[in-house]
Parts: sequence; structure tokens; C-alpha cells
Amino acid sequence: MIPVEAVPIPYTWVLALSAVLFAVGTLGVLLRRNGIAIFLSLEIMLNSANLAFAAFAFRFASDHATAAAALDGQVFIFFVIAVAAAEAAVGLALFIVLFRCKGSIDVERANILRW
Amino acid sequence: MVVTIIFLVAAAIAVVFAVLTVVPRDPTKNVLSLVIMSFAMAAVFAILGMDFLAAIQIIVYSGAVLVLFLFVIMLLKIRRIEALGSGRPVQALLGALVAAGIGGMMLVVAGLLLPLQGAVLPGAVETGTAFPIGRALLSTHLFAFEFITLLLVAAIVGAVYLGKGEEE
Amino acid sequence: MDQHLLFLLTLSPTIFAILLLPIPKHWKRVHRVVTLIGSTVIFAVSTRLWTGFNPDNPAFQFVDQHQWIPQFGISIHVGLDGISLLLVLLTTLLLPVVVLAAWSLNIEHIKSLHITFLLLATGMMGTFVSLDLFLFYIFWEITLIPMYFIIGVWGGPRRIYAAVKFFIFTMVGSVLMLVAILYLGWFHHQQTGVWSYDYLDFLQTAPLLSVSGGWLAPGLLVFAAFALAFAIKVPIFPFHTWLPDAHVEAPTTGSVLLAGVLLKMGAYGFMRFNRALLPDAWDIFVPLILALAVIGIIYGALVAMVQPDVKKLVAYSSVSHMGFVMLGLAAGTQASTQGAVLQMVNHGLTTGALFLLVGMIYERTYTRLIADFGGLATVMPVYTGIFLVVTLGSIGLPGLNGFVGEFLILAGAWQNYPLAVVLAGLGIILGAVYMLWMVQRIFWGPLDNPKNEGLSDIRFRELMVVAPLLVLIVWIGIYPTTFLNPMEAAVRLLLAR
Amino acid sequence: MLGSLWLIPIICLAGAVFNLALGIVRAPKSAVTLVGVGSVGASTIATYAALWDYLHQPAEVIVEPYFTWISAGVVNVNASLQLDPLSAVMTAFVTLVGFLIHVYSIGYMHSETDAGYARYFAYLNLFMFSMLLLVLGSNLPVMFVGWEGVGLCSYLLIGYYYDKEWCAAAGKKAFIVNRIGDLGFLLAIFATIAWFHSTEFTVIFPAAAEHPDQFAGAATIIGLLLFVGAIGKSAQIPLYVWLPDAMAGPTPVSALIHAATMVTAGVYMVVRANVFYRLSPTAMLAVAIVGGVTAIFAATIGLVQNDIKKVLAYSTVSQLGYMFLGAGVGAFVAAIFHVVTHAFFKACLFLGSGSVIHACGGEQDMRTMGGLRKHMPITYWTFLAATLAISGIPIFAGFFSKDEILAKAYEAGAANLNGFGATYQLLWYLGLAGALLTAFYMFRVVYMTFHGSFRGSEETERHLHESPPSMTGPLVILGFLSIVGGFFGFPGQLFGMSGLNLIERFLHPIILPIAAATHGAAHAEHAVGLETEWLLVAVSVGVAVLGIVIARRFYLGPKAFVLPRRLAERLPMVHKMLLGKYWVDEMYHVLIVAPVHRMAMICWKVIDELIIDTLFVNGAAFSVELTGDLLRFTTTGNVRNYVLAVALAIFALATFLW
Amino acid sequence: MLTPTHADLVAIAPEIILTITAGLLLIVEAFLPGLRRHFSGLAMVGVLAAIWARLHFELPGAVWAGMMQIDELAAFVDIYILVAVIFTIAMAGPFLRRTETEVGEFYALILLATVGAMVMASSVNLLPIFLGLELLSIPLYVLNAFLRRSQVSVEAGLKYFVVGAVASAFLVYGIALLYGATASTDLAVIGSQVASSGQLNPLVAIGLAMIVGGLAFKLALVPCHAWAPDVYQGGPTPVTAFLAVVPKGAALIVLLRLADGMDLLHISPQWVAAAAGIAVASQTLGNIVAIVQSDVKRMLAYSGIAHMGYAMVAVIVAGADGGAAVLVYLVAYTLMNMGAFASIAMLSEREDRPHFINDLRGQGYKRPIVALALTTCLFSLAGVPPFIGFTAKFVVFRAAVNEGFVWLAVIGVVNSLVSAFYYLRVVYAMYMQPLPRREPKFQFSFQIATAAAVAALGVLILGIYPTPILEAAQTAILVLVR
Repeated sequence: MIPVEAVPIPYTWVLALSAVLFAVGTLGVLLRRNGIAIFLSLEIMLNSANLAFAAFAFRFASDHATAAAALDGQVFIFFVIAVAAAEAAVGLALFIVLFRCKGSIDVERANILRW
Repeated sequence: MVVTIIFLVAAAIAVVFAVLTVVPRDPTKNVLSLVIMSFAMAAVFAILGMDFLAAIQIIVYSGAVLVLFLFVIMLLKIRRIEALGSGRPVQALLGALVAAGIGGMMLVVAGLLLPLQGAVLPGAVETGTAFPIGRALLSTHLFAFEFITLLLVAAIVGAVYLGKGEEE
Repeated sequence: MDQHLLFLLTLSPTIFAILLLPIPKHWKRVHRVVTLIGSTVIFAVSTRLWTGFNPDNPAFQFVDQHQWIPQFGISIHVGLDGISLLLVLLTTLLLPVVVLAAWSLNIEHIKSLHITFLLLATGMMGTFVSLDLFLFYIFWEITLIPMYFIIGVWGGPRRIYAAVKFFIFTMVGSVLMLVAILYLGWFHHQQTGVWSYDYLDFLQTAPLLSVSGGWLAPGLLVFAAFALAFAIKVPIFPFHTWLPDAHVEAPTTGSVLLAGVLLKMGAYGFMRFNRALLPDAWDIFVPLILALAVIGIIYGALVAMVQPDVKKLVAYSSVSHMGFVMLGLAAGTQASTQGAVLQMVNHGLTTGALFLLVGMIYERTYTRLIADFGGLATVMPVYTGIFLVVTLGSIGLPGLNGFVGEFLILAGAWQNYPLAVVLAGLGIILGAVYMLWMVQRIFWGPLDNPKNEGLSDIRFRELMVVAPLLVLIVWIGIYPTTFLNPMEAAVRLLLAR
Repeated sequence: MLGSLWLIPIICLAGAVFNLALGIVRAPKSAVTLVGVGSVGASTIATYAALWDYLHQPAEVIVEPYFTWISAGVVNVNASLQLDPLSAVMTAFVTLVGFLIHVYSIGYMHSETDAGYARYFAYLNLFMFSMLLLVLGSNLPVMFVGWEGVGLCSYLLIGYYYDKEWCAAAGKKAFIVNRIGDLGFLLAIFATIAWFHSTEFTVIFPAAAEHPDQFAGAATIIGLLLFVGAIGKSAQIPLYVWLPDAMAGPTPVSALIHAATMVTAGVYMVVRANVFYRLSPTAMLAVAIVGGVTAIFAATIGLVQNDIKKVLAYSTVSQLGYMFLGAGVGAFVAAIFHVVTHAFFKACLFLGSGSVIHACGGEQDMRTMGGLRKHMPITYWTFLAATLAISGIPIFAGFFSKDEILAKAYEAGAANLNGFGATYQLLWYLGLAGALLTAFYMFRVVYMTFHGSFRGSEETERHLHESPPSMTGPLVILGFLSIVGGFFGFPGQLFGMSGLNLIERFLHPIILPIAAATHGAAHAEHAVGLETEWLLVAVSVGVAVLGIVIARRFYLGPKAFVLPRRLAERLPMVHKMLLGKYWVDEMYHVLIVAPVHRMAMICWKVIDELIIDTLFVNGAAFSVELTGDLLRFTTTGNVRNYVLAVALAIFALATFLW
Repeated sequence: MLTPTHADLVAIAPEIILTITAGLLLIVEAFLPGLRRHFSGLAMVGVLAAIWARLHFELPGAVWAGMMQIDELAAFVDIYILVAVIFTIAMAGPFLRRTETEVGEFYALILLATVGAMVMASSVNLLPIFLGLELLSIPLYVLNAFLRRSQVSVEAGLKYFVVGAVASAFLVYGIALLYGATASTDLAVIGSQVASSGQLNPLVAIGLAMIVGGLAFKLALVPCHAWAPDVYQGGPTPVTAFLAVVPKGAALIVLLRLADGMDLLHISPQWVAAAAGIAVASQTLGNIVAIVQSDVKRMLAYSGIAHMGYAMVAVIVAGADGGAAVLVYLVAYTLMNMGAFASIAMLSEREDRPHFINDLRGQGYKRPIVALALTTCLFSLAGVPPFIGFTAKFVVFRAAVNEGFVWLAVIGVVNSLVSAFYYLRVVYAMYMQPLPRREPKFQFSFQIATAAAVAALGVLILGIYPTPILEAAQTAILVLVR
């Protein structure tokens, strides 16, 4: 465990990390055709969002005035993770159904409805 | 100092394996990279003093969600997937640009913000641990805490309904 | 009684329509009888407006106001002045006439026809009596739906095109009018701090809209928005092309009401709103209106001249006649304006009668092409006589109604715009040309189409249909004072603004 | 009878309505006759009763307002009638001639169906009503009612045989050409209203007469506009074209409407408005020129026509020209005088021709006639009398009136009226030439019809017979009138007793004295000496006789028809031109009718259907649908594109909000 | 340790009732599948009870530690959502029977989604709003794919899911940024901070952009609209009806809370420009593309896009006028669409076949009631008086004009003119064209017909006498605006 002492990391670093991850996630979402892969990238995006929360919470925690807010952020992360799980469940179920219908989970196979 | 290094390492791992989640054409590889990435995330949480979240991250993600993914991949016997951005050059190009754009935008913002030292003060030390969060969940965020159950129920019901085979 | 008379009268057709609802579809006769009784009652009651009307009082009479949407200062506010009086009576008169005209039509959906017709009646009357612009707009738009169905369901081969064209065309104008109304409401609030869309309130504030500062001056834009709506309805020259299609495709009922009442709504709007609410802008726009009116007169006459289809001919003649109305309004003298109002009534009567007569011949031969006729006078002399009288009325033969209107309009306009009068005069000549030419081709000459030999002359019911119109045509021709008196004060007040 | 002048026209109107009803119920002819002729007779009696009263009372002008007709703003028109010398004269002969022609029609139309017969009399009564309204009306609008009314009736009566295409066409032509003139009238009314704020004769003319300087301009405009109306109604150049075609109607109609009464309405109007013309030299000159030119122009056409009614028609046009010439030179009374006499002899001529046609079984071509004298003596003698009258042989009616007009024209030239002396001089020569031609073509008719031997088929010859008394009666009366009718205006001044000129004396009041007569026609009172006047008489008589002699050489005796043929061969161009009536109708068709029609087609097909409808209306709809059809493909159906769109949108929005 | 007070529980009584009903349905489904016929009735009872609860208990205001704001506004939105749900359920019963998919899950999910929408609309904190949104979305992912055998249904579900998931990911990130910028997830705090700062700093700007993007997906505003036609066309009609109305209402309220709280109208001209652009684009594209559609549901999807464009105008204006306008517009939109979709739900043969407009030819006389209802709703959608659609447009454009957005009003009315085009097409297909040779067999359902008729009546009556709605909306909005 990390010793309880001043942590010398600027929260903007964390924010930057989350930005990079978000970008990577977006990239995956936009470039992937396979449902599962898209969904994985989506998880990355959610994680990066969590990091962003964490970064700000970290920043707020460093100040009595906003300490409560820090807590809000972490709680939010908690819920986002839960939501991600829920979405994963439904999403994967959907992919299974899709696979049943089309024999593939390439989202571009779903193209009956158009124009 | 040590912490900084650890953080940088974790960050590097996260980024690398995020990329590895996206790029390779073998889904199992992707999932496993995502597992590693989420471990790195957990590390970052821990560094930021958010032990509880770190734990959750590992338990829920690595433990539950990603296993689910693996399970589905196995179920559907997906061996290989298409190359990244194959087939649709315009989509790929624009996608890359947008992704880079948003990321870059965020980086700029991060740069603009004054990099306060995240000195975790004695009073606020406890924010990250299970106790304050648990208290928060049961007090301020009680509603949300109760509410999330509905969400999960809905998800389960839905997943079950969809997953159920055709009842002949 | 009088206090709520007007509003009740406006609603009464709808009430009758609701009465029709429970009656089973196939009891066609019952529907006809009920509607006929209803419309006759309405007309009978509406005569009370005439007797109870005080011609010396320029203000609105039979005023009736009810709480409606207090949040926006919108109320159900109806009233009647000399101008609207005539138009309302014209409407109520045409109702039984039209019902009777459609009596023997063997078409499907009789029930729906009568219901839509009654709803249309409410819309038309409401347009003329409402003193709240929100209310006015609603009535104005309501007329669209029934007419859309009347044309589209019971119309001719190209009915759908005609119906949609009619609907869209009219809406093009009215949507912008809506914005204008909203703007006026906002402006009124700016001026007085009170929310209102009431006509009488707008009379105070709307004239203050500035018309200076180029073509984007609010006054001019608002005026243009109103004008477009009404110009399309009248219709004024470039916006008239919906009319021929609508008329040709519409069944007799539709054509009569279209020509008799709906077109008047446009001219009425010009007087009631453009002229009264925005006098300054009016003065700026007069040359344009004048020019378009004159063009309309001549253009309509010219095009009417070469029409192969009687209804289309009459439709284009409407363009020409309404041009006279607009000319009278634009000239803006007491005489010309009164003439314009009278001419609205005249046009309603003559054109209405013409459509009725054309409808009768159509019921017999199922054609309206002039070429298919010729020498009908030998087989149906009485019909010919009546048709001739109506025609002469519409080409302004003195002693019949058309003359009085045109005379007043032109005599009034001569003082300000002699040139316009001269050009309009050409329209009169052309009017004689196309009308008489049509008469000649239909009635005179040898009866060369064997199909027409067995044609029966006008029947009693049909005679009853046109009789009231004929009486009025002659009456207005000989003693127009009856109709000029009530509007006199109102017009004077209108022009005073 | 005074105090209820309205009865005079209304009786006829009642008759008309009644007859229509009778026609609808297919009543027998006798009833129709009773109503039709009876009503006119009644109104004739009423008229003369009224005139009797009028002559035995001091007032000069009697106006009877009945009710307000049109009143709005500046316009205020009463429905009122007026009896003054002018309208007195007009009503007097209108009712008389009208009645006679009604009587004549009984015989002429007896072969029609009951319904047709009733219709005929209904129209004829309606016409009488309108005509009386026209001459009795006390203001321009009421006069206009009658004016259009007679136009309508002529439309209906010309098209009486409506099942014949050309009759209907002729009727339409008449109405429309009249309409052109009527527009002038209408505009004149508007102008009057604008200037005088009234249309009452008793208001506007005195006003104009009292303030000549103030209303000089108005007089010119109103005068010219009114004259446009007159041109239309009285068939002057350039609007005369309808009258010859109008002969398509039954002959009595031609006699009544297109010879005796309606067509003279224009003259009546000009005389009625004499104040304006006297105030405006321009207008007056215009009247004179149009009149003079028409007189000679129509006469020339009349020379070569072979249809008996056509000849009479053109002679009518030319005679009307004389009347306007008279008015144009300021001889208003003379003009009216000629109107009256012309009514007598021209009606007589037409009825005579009618009886001839009747006898020849509807044949109108004179080349197939001849020698009818022995078959129908009464017709012949009356016709001859009328012909002498129109030719201007002394003591016959036409002589007095026509001669006076010519004399006045000469005086105008001599006295250099309004400084247009030369023009008036020229017009006098034209008039004289016209007189010559008139005499020639009228006697041509007489000789071709009544003298020589019959040139038609034996079949027709066997049926030749004198007409029934109901037709000959009127002929006799009219013949007599065309002999003695002239003495109303006996040119007393020639014998130094101008008192003998009754009509001059009677009508003098209508020539309102113009205050400070700086303007208008300084009346050429005896601008020429007595002997000159006698000389003029001699000249005109000589001219007439000359005409008769030539006609005799041409169309009588063994060498009949040889000379004219040779002449025609000598001058083929002229002959063709005259036969073709100067191709005026054709010209109008090419210059006006066709272009208007083409224009109309362009308006309809190009502007309406192509530009407005196709291009703008449907074009707008189409372009919207097209846009839709293009835009719909943005919904590709590929979910990845949707996601990309969302991402792009967010990115763009973020950068924009930044 | 906080134990929920009486007020807290009473405040969410409707949500609780719905949840219980949903659970009940699931249990019955599991153990007594024989009762399936009565599911719709049961669900209906639950919803009615919820309405009753919302009307009966007093409105405490801020509850659950300030997470939720149960006041007139919440009540208004809840009730209109619940009414919409009643219509949905009413048309769902016969529909599911026809497609042999009448199972408890359907109603349970619908009810849960409803709860999500209600929570989303009545929360003033981004956390419950986010959760509500998710609870609203996740069941809908499933419901759209509810006809598992039908390719189109599954495709609809998938598309909705993919786009939705991405959108919510962006939404979360946006929330994170706002949280970072204002150290709070409470809308009031965020709003006041941003408003007082007087302009949008980058963090807020990006955050706002992402949140708006996420909501724009729910509202199907251009350019996040593309999913709508596909999903509408593919999904089961009752779900489409629900989808067309409920999420949009909730999302609009949230958007309104944001815009009004931050006072964007006055502090950020860029926002006004951007939002106006979105509104105009939505109206125009929606209407123009709707013209060329041959499938009624797809057409209604585009028309929905256009209508959200109109509503967006009101959101831009915000304030008392704009807010009230949004609410009125929602009510109108709900009634009209419910009526239309109910009619379509009945006038369709097979779900996996497109609902061609041409199939409706001549129905005006075969199915007078439903056809009349559909006609009424379509005219109302076109904004023709005297129907509520006109009143709503009047209110919206009035708000716009009063705030000086005359040009927006003009574009709006012109667009509604264009829209008349395609609504009329359906009408004349029904009344002015003969039945097709192969006459489609539409099985009559009293329940659906009633639903449609009721909706149409509402459209008419509230159109003629909109005063109560206006009053309610204005009182409701007063608690929101400063």
C-alpha cells in the first residue's frame, strides 16, 4: 500500500493519461467492426472517464473546502463501473442474438434498415 | 519520487495495453490486454489513494466483466477479427482524426489547467478508503445506491430474455 | 340573445355536424334533410344580424367576448361591422343553396360530405367575425382541412394534385402570417406591457410599427407577411395558379364555396388587417397592389378567353374579378372601397351561380368542355336564359349587380389613378369577349353534338337553387343602396385610419 | 301624364317580362301580339299625353327623381328621368316609329314558332324600354343603362336566329364593338364625376356653360370620351364594322334598331352634350371629321353592294356620318332634325326591303330581283318616296335636314369656325360628294329591285305578292312621313321667316348660351348671304339629280348593268377594294383579334402553365423532394457511421463552444 | 448513517409502485405464465396507481439529500411520461399477442425504463440523472430487439445499443469534466458557478459539448439522429412509440435544466449559434427527408427529428417562456405521436415487413375510427389548427419571437409547411385513393382503437382549449427558472 504522505503527482498528469486512454478508446470504437472489439474499446472509454473523475477527485481531496466533492467523484466512479457491468451484460446478450441472426457479430452486417 | 515513477510506469502500461486492446486481430488477446490495462488503472487509483476503487476495479472488471467477455468469445468461437479500420478508409481516417482531436483537446485542457500538487492533507486522507465511501453510499448517495439495483435487475432480466434460446 | 348570437351562429354548423355523426351512413336522405334544415335555420337566424344591425354605427356590433387563453391575453372575441356583415350573410345564404345543389348528386360518402361542409361553414363564418388574431388564424386555417377533403375526395380526376396544391399554397402564406401575428403581439407588449392578440388592441399599437429604414423595416415585413397570405387567397396575379386547378377538380359544392366565400377571405383580410392595422405600410405598398390588381384583371380575362373548360374559364374570370376588388381597395377612396366590398358580394353571387349552373349541365352530360356543347339553347331555353342573365351580371351590364360594383370601383379609382382605370376598362371589354364567346359556343349555333339532344331543361329544384342568387343579382343591380348603406360607416372608419 | 314619366318605359319593360313568361308557357301568337304591340302602343299614347302636358306648361326642363340608385362617397346617382325639348323630340319619334315597326312585325314574323314569336316581341319591348330610358334619363349613368340596354337588345335580336352560327357571331360582334365605345362613355362618366361631382344634365351643362374657362380642359376630355361612345353606338369609323353584319337580324329589327333609333343614340348624346363640344374646338372638329369621312366612306362601299339590306346598312352608316358632320359644325339642331327625318325614311326603306325580301322568300340579293313594281305597288311607291327623301330631292323630308347640314358645313368653312375653316371646307366637299353617291346607290337599289324584269327563278316569281296590311300600313304611314316630315324644319330663313323652322325654335333651348363666349363655336349666324344659301340648295339638289341620272343610265333600259361592268373592268383595283369593303374587317382581324388571341395563349401556356406552375410551384416541390432523395442517403444504415457522426458532432461542438 | 425520511419515500412513491409492479410481473411470469393475458391490465393498474400517487401525495421539493427535486415540474413530467406509458401498454397488449411475445419481461422492462425516465427528469444531480438515463436506455436496448426472431428488430436493438453506449460514454466523460470544473455534480451549483463566471471555460465547454452530445443522441437531434429512422422502423411499434416520446421528454428536461441553470442564452453566444444550428438542421433535414419516405414509421422517425428541432428552439430561449413552451410541446408531441403510433400499430400486417404508406390506401372508409384518429394526429403534427400541435408550435414560436428569434420562428413555420407535404400524403392515401388490389388484412383491436381515439380526442380538445395545459406548464416551470 502507498504510504500516507503527500503524493507528488500533479492531477493534470492523471487527466492527461485519461485523455490518452479516451482517445485510444474512441479510436477503437470508430475503427473496429467487430462488436466485441467495439465494446472493449468502449470499456476503455469508460475507464478513462473514471480516471478523469479520479483525477479531479484527487485534486479536490487536497483541499478541505472541496473534500466532500472528492468523495462525490469516487462514488461516481463506483457507479460508472457498475453501469459498465450492466451494459456489458446487455450488450453481450445482444451480440449473441445478433450472432444467432446473422452468424456474425460484425456490426456492419446489420444493414437491412437504411435510407 | 518513488510514487511518481510507479505512476509513470502504470500509466505507460495502461496506455500500451489500451492500444493492444484495440489493435490486435485476436479477440482473446484484446480482452487480456484490457485486463492488464485495468490492473494498471487500479494501480493508478491506489497511487491516488483510492484504495476502495482500486479494489473494485480489479474485482468487477478483471473479475467479472472481462471474464464475461472471454466467455462470449469462446461461446461464439470468434478466432480472428478484421484488421483495424479495414475496408472503410474514410471512416477510418475520420475516426482517427476525431479520436486524436478529442484526445488532443483534452491534453491541451489538461495543460492549461494549473497543475496543483495533489497534496493529500491529513484531514482528507480518508476519502479514498472504503469507510468514507461506504458512508457516502449509505447517506448522501443512498438513493443512487438503491437505484443502481434496479439497473442491474433490468440488465439481468434483459440479458436473460435475450440470451434465452427460442422456446419452441 | 343578441349578445351571444354571433358566436353561437358561428358554432351552429359544427353543432349540426355533430348531430349528423350518430346517423348511419346509408341514410343519405336523412343527412341531406338535416343539413338542409340546419343551413336554412342558420341563414334564417343570420338575418337577425341584418335586422339588428345599426348601419350608422361604424364600430363592431353583436360583440361577444369569452375567456379563452388568459395567459397570452387571447380571448374568444367576435364582432360584426358593416363589411363583415355582408360577407357573413353571403356565406349563410350560400349554405342552403349549396346543400340543395348537391341534393341529387349520386356520390359516395354523403355523410362525410355534409359533415365536412358544415365544418367548413364554421370556419368561413368565424374568419369574418373573429376579432382576436389568434382566433382569426385558427378559423382561417380550419377552412383548409374540409376544403382539402371536399376537393380531394369528391373531386375530379386530378383531385389529389389539386387538393394538395390548394392546401400547400394557402399554407405558404398563412404560416408567415402566424409569425407576423406573433410579432404584433410582442410589439403590443413592448408598447403597453400587456399581452394581447386582440384586434382592437392591435389597432392601437400596430400602426406604430416603423416602416422607415429600408425593406427590412418591421412594419413592411409584417405587412408583407399578411399580404402574402391574403394575396394567395384572393388570388392576386402571380399566386393564382392554385385556383384553376382547385376549381376544375372540386365538385360543385367546393367550387361555389371556394369562389363565393374563400376568395373573399383574402380581400377581407387585406381590408381588415393590412389596411387597418398598417396604414403607413399600406401607402408604401399601394402601387404594387395596384399594379398587380390591374395585371390580374387583364391577365385573368385574357387567359379565361382561351380556356376549353367552362369551369376553368370561370376560375380565371374570378382572377379578373377579384382584380377589380383589389383595385378598389388599393384606390382607397370611399366610393372605390365600398364598391370593392360590394363587388366581393357580387362576385360571390355571380360566380357562385355560374358554378351552380355549370354543375347542373355537368350532372347531365358529365363534361365541361365547351367544345362538347353548342346550340343548347334549342333544348334548354330557360336554362339558357338564366345562364345569360348571370353572365351579363358578371360582365357588368347595368341594371345587374356587376355593374354597380365595377362602376363604384372605377369611378372611385379614377380620382387617384385614371390610368389604372383605363387599363381595367380593357378588362371590362375582354370580360364581355370571353363570356359572350363562351355563351355563343355553348348555347348558340346548331345543336351539333347528338349526345346533347335529349337534355332536359332546368328542373324545379335547380331553379330553386339559383333563384335566390338571381333575385339578389337583380336587386343589387337596381337598388344597391340596401347593401351600400350598412357598410358605409364602417368603410369610412376604415379609411379614416 | 307628367309626374309619372316612368310609366313610359316601364310599360314596355312590363310587356317584355310578360312576353317572356308567355314564351315559356308557349302562349299563342295572338296573346303575344296583344301584349307586345299593346304595351308599346300604350307607352306611345303615354308619351304623347306627356308631351301634350309638357307643351302646355311653362317649365322648360322637367326632372323626375325617383330613388337613389348608386350612392357612395363622391358617387351619387339618382334614378331619375327628364323631359326637355330634346328628349321630347326623341321620345316622340322613337315611340311612334317603334310602334309602327311593332305593328309591321306582326305580319313579318307570323311564320315563327310561338315561343320564338314571344321571344322576339319580348326583346323588342325590352329594346323600347332601354331606348326610352336612354333618351329620358336625366343623368349620364341612367342614360348609360339605356345605352347598354339597347346594346344588349341588339345583341339578342341580331342573334335572334341563334341556331345560325353567323347570326350569333354577328350579335356578339355588335355587342363587343359597342362595348369598346361604351368604355369611352363610362370613362366620360367617371371624368364627369371627378370634375362636376355630379352627373345630372341639369347640373353639369349649366356649370360648364357658366365657367367656360374653368371647364375647357374637362370639356375636351369628356367630349372626346363621350364621342368614343357615340362612335361605337352610331357605327362611325373606325367602329362601324358591326352594323353591316347586324343585318343578320330580322328586317324589322334592322329598321327599328339599326336604322331609326338605337344607332342615332350617339348623335343624341353629342347633341345632349353640345355644351362640351362648343367649349372644345378639338372635340368638335373630331366629331366633324369622323362624321364627314364616314359619310363618304360608307357611301362608296354602298355603291357596289348587291345585298339590299347591306346597301341600306351602309347608307345608314353614311347618313349617321352626316348627322355627326352636322353636330361637328355646330348645327346640333340640324343633326337632330336629320335624325328624325332619317328615322322616317330609313325605317320606311328597311321595312320596304323587308316586304320585298318577304315576297322573294327571304332572298336578299338584288341581282335576282327586278320588276317588282307591278307585283307590290304599295311597297314600291313608299320605297320610292323614301328614296327620294334620302337622296335629298326638295320637299321630301331628307332634303331639308341634309341640306341644312351641308349649308351649315359650308358656313363653318366660310366663317372659319374655330380657325379650322379649311378643314370644314373640305368636309363640305366630302358631304356633297356623299350626297351624289347616296342618290346614285339608292336609285340603283330602286332600279335593280323594282324596275326592269324579274331575274329570279319562276318558282319565286309565282309567289311574288304584296305584303299583308299589317306590313303595308306602317309602310304607308312612314312613306307619308318621309314626304312631309321635313316641314317641321322648313328652312324659313331662306324666305326671311325663320319662324317657320319649328324644330329649330323648339330645340333652341338645349343650346345653352355659353357665358363670355370667348370659346367654342361663335355661331356662324348668316356668315353667308341669302343668295349663297340658295346657291347651296341648288348645288345639292343638282348633285342629287345627277346621281339619279347616272343610276338610271347604269341600271335601267336595254344597256342596264353594262356600263357598271365596264367600269369595274376599267378600274379593277377600285372595284375589288369597294367589294372587299376596304378589307377593314380583315385588317382588324390581323391587327387586333389575332394578336390578342395569341397573347392570351402565351399568357396561359407559357406564363401560367410553364413559368409559374411548372417552374416555380412544381419546381419548388420537386427540388425539395430531390434534396430529400439526396439527403436520405446520409442514413447509410451502417451503425459505425452513426457513431462517427456522434463523435464528430461532439468534437465540433466542443471546439465551437471553446 | 441516513435513514430515508417519510418525505423521501413519499416523494418517490410512483417510482416505487412501478418497481413493485415490475417485480410482480416478473414473478408472475416466472411462476404463473398462465396469467399472461392479464399482464397489460396489471401493468396498467400499476401505472394508474403511480399517477394517483403522484397526484395524491404532496410535493416535498428537494429530497434524498438534494439529489432529487420533487416539485410541480417533476409532477408534470412524471404524469406526462406515465400517460405516455399507458398508451404504450394499451397498444402493447394486442401487439404482443399478435407477435406471440407477450411475456412479463416486456412490461417489466417498460416499467423500469419508465422509472429511469422519471428519475432522470426529476433529479437535479448529475449522478442520479446519469443512472436514470442508463436505466432508461438499457431496457430499451433489449426492448427494441424484443422480437428476437425478426432480423429488423434485432438490428434495431443493436444499432440503438451501439450508438447509445458510445453516447453515454461521452456523457460520462462530459460529466466528469463538468465535475472537475465546478467541484460538484449538483446542477444548481454547476449552473450558478458557470453562470456567475460569465463565460464557458474550456473544461466546461468540452464537458457541455459531450453532455449535449449524449442527450442529443436521446433526442435524435442532427447530427446524432441517424439511428432514429432505423430503430423506429425496426423496433416493435409500441416500443417505438415509447422510444419516440419518453426518453425525449426526460432528455429535454435535463437539457433545459442545464441551459437554464447555466443561463447559456446570455453568457454564450456560441451556444446560441450552435444550438440554433442544430435546431434548424434537425427541422430541415427531418422534414425534407421525411418527404421521400415510403414507410410510415420511418417517416414518423424523421418527423420526430424535426419536432425535436422545434423543441430545441424553445430550449434555446429557455426562461419562463421557453421552459413552458418545452413542456407544452412535450405534451402535444406525446399525444400526437401516441395517436399516430397506436393507429400504425393496428394498421400493420407483419412486423418484419415495412409499414408502407401505400398499404393504407382506402383505409379511411374501412377503418373509419382509427383512420380519423391518425388523420387528426397527422394534421396536428403538421401544425394545423385547431389541434394541439398548432398550439404547441404557437407557444414555441411565440417564445422565440418574444426573445427576438424571429428568424428561428420563420424557419420553423416554413419547415412546418414542408412537413404538411408528407403528412398529407398519408391522409390522401387513406381517403382519396382506392383500396389496393391485394387488400392488406389488418386485424381490428378494440384496445388499440380506443387508445388511438383517446389520443386523437386529446389532440383535438386540448387544441381547442389548451388553457389547462398552459397553466400547468407555467406553474411547473416557475420552480425551475430563477
